[in-house]
Amino acid sequence: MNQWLFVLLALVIVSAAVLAVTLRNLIHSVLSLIVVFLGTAAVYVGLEAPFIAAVQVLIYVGAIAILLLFALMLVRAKMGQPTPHVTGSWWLGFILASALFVILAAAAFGIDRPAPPAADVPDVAALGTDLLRQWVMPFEAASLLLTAAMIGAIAVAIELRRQSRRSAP
Amino acid sequence: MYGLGLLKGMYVVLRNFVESYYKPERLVTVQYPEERRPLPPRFRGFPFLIYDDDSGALRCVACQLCAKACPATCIELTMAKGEDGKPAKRPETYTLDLGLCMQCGLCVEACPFAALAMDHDFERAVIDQPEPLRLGIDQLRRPFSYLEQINPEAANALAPKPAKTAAGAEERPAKSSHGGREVTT
Amino acid sequence: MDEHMSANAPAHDPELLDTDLLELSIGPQHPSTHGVFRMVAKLDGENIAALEPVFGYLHRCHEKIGESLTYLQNMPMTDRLDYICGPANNIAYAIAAEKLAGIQPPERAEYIRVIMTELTRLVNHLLLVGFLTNDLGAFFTPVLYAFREREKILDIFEAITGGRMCTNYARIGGVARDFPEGITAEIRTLIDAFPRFLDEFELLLSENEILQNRCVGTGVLAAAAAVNAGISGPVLRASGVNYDIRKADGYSIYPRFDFRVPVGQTGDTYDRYLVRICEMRESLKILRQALAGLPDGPVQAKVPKLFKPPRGDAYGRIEGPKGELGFYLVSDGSTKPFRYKVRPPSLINLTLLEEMCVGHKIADAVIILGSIDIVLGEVDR
Amino acid sequence: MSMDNVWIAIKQAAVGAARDVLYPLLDPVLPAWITPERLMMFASAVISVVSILVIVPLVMMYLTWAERKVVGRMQNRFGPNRVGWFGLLQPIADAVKMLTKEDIVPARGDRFVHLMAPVLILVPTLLVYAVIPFGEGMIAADLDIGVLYFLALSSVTTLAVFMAGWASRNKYSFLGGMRAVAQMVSYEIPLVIAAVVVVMRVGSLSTVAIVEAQAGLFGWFVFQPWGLFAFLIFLAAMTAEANRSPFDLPEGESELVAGFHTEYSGMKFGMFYLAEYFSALAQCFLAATLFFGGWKGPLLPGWIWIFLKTFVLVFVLFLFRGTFPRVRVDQLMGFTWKFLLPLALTTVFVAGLTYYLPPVPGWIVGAVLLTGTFFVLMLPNRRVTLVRRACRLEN
Repeated sequence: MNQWLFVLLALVIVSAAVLAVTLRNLIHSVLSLIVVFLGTAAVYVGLEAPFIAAVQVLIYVGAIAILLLFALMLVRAKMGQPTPHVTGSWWLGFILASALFVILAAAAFGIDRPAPPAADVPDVAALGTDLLRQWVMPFEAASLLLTAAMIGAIAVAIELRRQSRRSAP
Repeated sequence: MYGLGLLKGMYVVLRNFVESYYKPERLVTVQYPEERRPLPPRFRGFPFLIYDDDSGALRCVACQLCAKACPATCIELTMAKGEDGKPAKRPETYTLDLGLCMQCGLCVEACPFAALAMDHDFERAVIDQPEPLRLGIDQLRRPFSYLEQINPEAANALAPKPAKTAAGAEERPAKSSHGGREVTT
Repeated sequence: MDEHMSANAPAHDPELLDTDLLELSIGPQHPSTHGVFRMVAKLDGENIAALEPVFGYLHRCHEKIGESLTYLQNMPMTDRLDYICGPANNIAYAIAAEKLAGIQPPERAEYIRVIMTELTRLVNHLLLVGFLTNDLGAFFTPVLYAFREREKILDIFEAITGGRMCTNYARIGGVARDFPEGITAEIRTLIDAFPRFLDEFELLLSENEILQNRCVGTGVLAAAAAVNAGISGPVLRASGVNYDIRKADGYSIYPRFDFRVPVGQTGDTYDRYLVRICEMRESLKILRQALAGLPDGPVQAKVPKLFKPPRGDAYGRIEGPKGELGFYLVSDGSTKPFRYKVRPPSLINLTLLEEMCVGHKIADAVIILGSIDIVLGEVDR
Repeated sequence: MSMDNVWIAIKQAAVGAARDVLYPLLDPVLPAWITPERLMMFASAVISVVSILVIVPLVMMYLTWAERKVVGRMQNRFGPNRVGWFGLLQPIADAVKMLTKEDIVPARGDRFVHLMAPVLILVPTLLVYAVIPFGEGMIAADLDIGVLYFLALSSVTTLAVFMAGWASRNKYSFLGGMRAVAQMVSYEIPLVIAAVVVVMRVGSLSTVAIVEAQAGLFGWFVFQPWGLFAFLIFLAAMTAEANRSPFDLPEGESELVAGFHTEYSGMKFGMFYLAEYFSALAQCFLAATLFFGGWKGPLLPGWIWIFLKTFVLVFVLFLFRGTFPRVRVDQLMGFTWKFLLPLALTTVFVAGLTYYLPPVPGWIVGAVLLTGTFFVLMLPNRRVTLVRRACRLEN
């Protein structure tokens, strides 16, 4: 993927990310977050990894963004009105973020070995077989975790509904 | 079974779809401006004044009965003055306010001289409205032959009055009951 | 910090999580309120917590105008009450005036009145079932099938009375004009073809799972509540109460015809739909018998031109397609009624709308309103 | 040169012309890195894209005309026949009307999001056509993740519907938006699983490979038991995904006036209208590819076959619209979570099981298992025991 395409995409992603953090209207910040997701999907396409790009769009834009919007709905925050710009403990957040940035930058520039040659990109079938042969244990663990989370969510919902049913006439 | 009712519904709609191509009773739409449905004779448009074909004289004698009978008070008329100043049995002005008339037909029933009948023209929509909605005598007058053509059944009930002879009243069809409201149209 | 998210609020504080009710005003300009009718609904999510009907947008001082018109001039006005069932309104008003003056219409007029009322019942139920399924979402297909049949009946009305919906046909003491020739044959062909159409209609709708899912169990109206609220007509019979004025009063010549009264079991929207379909079949039976027994003779009793009923009052009612349609006339001896009151079935059937809708979803409120079958001309007068 | 690849021949001729004629013409002007090969590649891409962008909207426009005519005939009326001969100019008239109508944005609405919603709903539904094989070798981009690409992009429209619903700041559209999002999210899962069934048997995500695997007339997947059930699930989920009857809840006219696009008018509303038909057409194309053997078919050339199959499926959608009343929200959710999803999972299981059984017994076992689950799953859903209530007649 030639350089200037990557630089362009990187610019788009970073600016969208900054917007996501600084925008006062919650809905707008979620939308700019979606631009970040689409940007990363475009980067994957550039890196000839179409499967990851499609999964990125399907999972992040298709489901997680909507999850965020639903979450916004449930929280009683006033979505329309701008929220306060900066919370009280913003400086703590800033310090942690800059510390993380420094570490990452050091690691990135520290490597003097040239980047490893791009391995031949496994096509989707190979990806599938690896997932269910070599990495079957993490795959099963992940699915177990997901089911547990789902059951937890349902339990909370039922408990809340019983409460609201008892309080409502 | 769960899906059966839905399938039956689809069968009915499909049958209608297919039959509408060859069964006339399925496709009943009349393409209005090109094709027209014949109006039944008793159709009630706006009332109109009848005049005898030969003499051209209006049959209305300006007795104000129709104006009193109308629930929506949309008829106004004045009696004409004869040459010698005496009131002549003719209307001088007769205006019908289309804005008020609800085409109920009570005026036609109230008129003892059978001078009113219900018209069949309902296409009064115009792009610009030159004539006001209040129709005068000249817009309301129609020949008796026009009535025979659109509503024959009412026409023979309002048989044309012969010349003013003593026997004039008898030629009219004997009223089924004296003084009772004659079922005229 | 946002005042709602107070730091110390316990995680599961129900007050925190309950939402305030969304107030949604459905109507008066709304595609499915059958005219200018407004429902102010308080919604908890999709469910209705409270619902307040608001009407009066079509009020035209019908009863005050009635006091300034003579008895005959009021006749065309009654068409505008329940503008779907013109002839039935005329006949109900004529019956009330005849009861006031003690006039007995001739035999042929009675038969013609029964035929016209039953045809009006068909027209009304066709329109209702069509628009009920249209509120359910069936995109106009059942409506257009029902309207195809309704047009045939309206053409017959136009041939007899001159008007399709505003018929102005009944007169005090009988009917305005006799049947034109050949109309009885037309009515007979209509009646013979009608059952086939009804079977096709039931095939399309009655066993339709989606319709049953939507209608069974929604808007249940208990028999006792219906009787207390004075509800009448198919809505009452769908709740299981066997009360039909044609049988209860036996007015005009209905006792001569044998027909049965469909009665529902649970009083939900599906029952109200079924009762109307069965009533259409019963009306066909009455029509067949009435056509067979149509005698000859005059169609109007002797009534003086200036109709002056004796002082006193009278309340005449018929089993209209929507319920008990009654006229209460008080006469002070003059040609104009002193007091002219209409008892509209739609308005009274509307009183229980809230009890039937609370707890259901908005989509149900719309079809419950549709199944009660109201016409705003009659509700607001 | 049989009728089958007439379009491919035309394209190759055009690309060849680009190299022989265009390149020497533009050589002095072009920068160095544009070599003839790159120009040819660029030309063939442009031709594919332009052909899709011309044919699909045209087909879509006359799809709206066909729908109004067909549903009209189902209701015993003519359908548009005033504008032009047989109403053929009706789509053009609609388009002009959409363009000339005033474009109103609600005052306190969110102007930016209100503008972005139609864009975000139209772009993915058009991008999706790159993966559909219109004929032998006639595919814009033969990605080896074809089906996944299709499903990923069609899930983006859910977002646009939400944005439209929220940005109009109108109670009706907000409720419509929320309903639409809930419906599309929950119907996406059976849609994906139904596609996975086919992908699992074929072993590849690429649409071309899927069509190749359906050789012969009885090779179509719809003749396999698991294929038939997967198709039925796909059909139900497709109607829900495209917000068409009987699941047209978001714009439930009788309750929510017009759902999420109440506050839209002019060309923005036109875009929603276009997007609805584009996504319905695209999903019919995909259903034809997955289950009815794409361009495979005797006698007629390939690209006619796929259009025929798609129009049959589209006719089924019209029939749905002409017949069914609307499902209520909770029944809609119940139907997908309690009925479609378990059925889809068993179909995947049966498809996997019969992969190892020899064909004929596999077919029988599959059929028995699936019909069994169909009836078993119906029991909890038959909350309404089928009511054969005739009201009792009393005198």
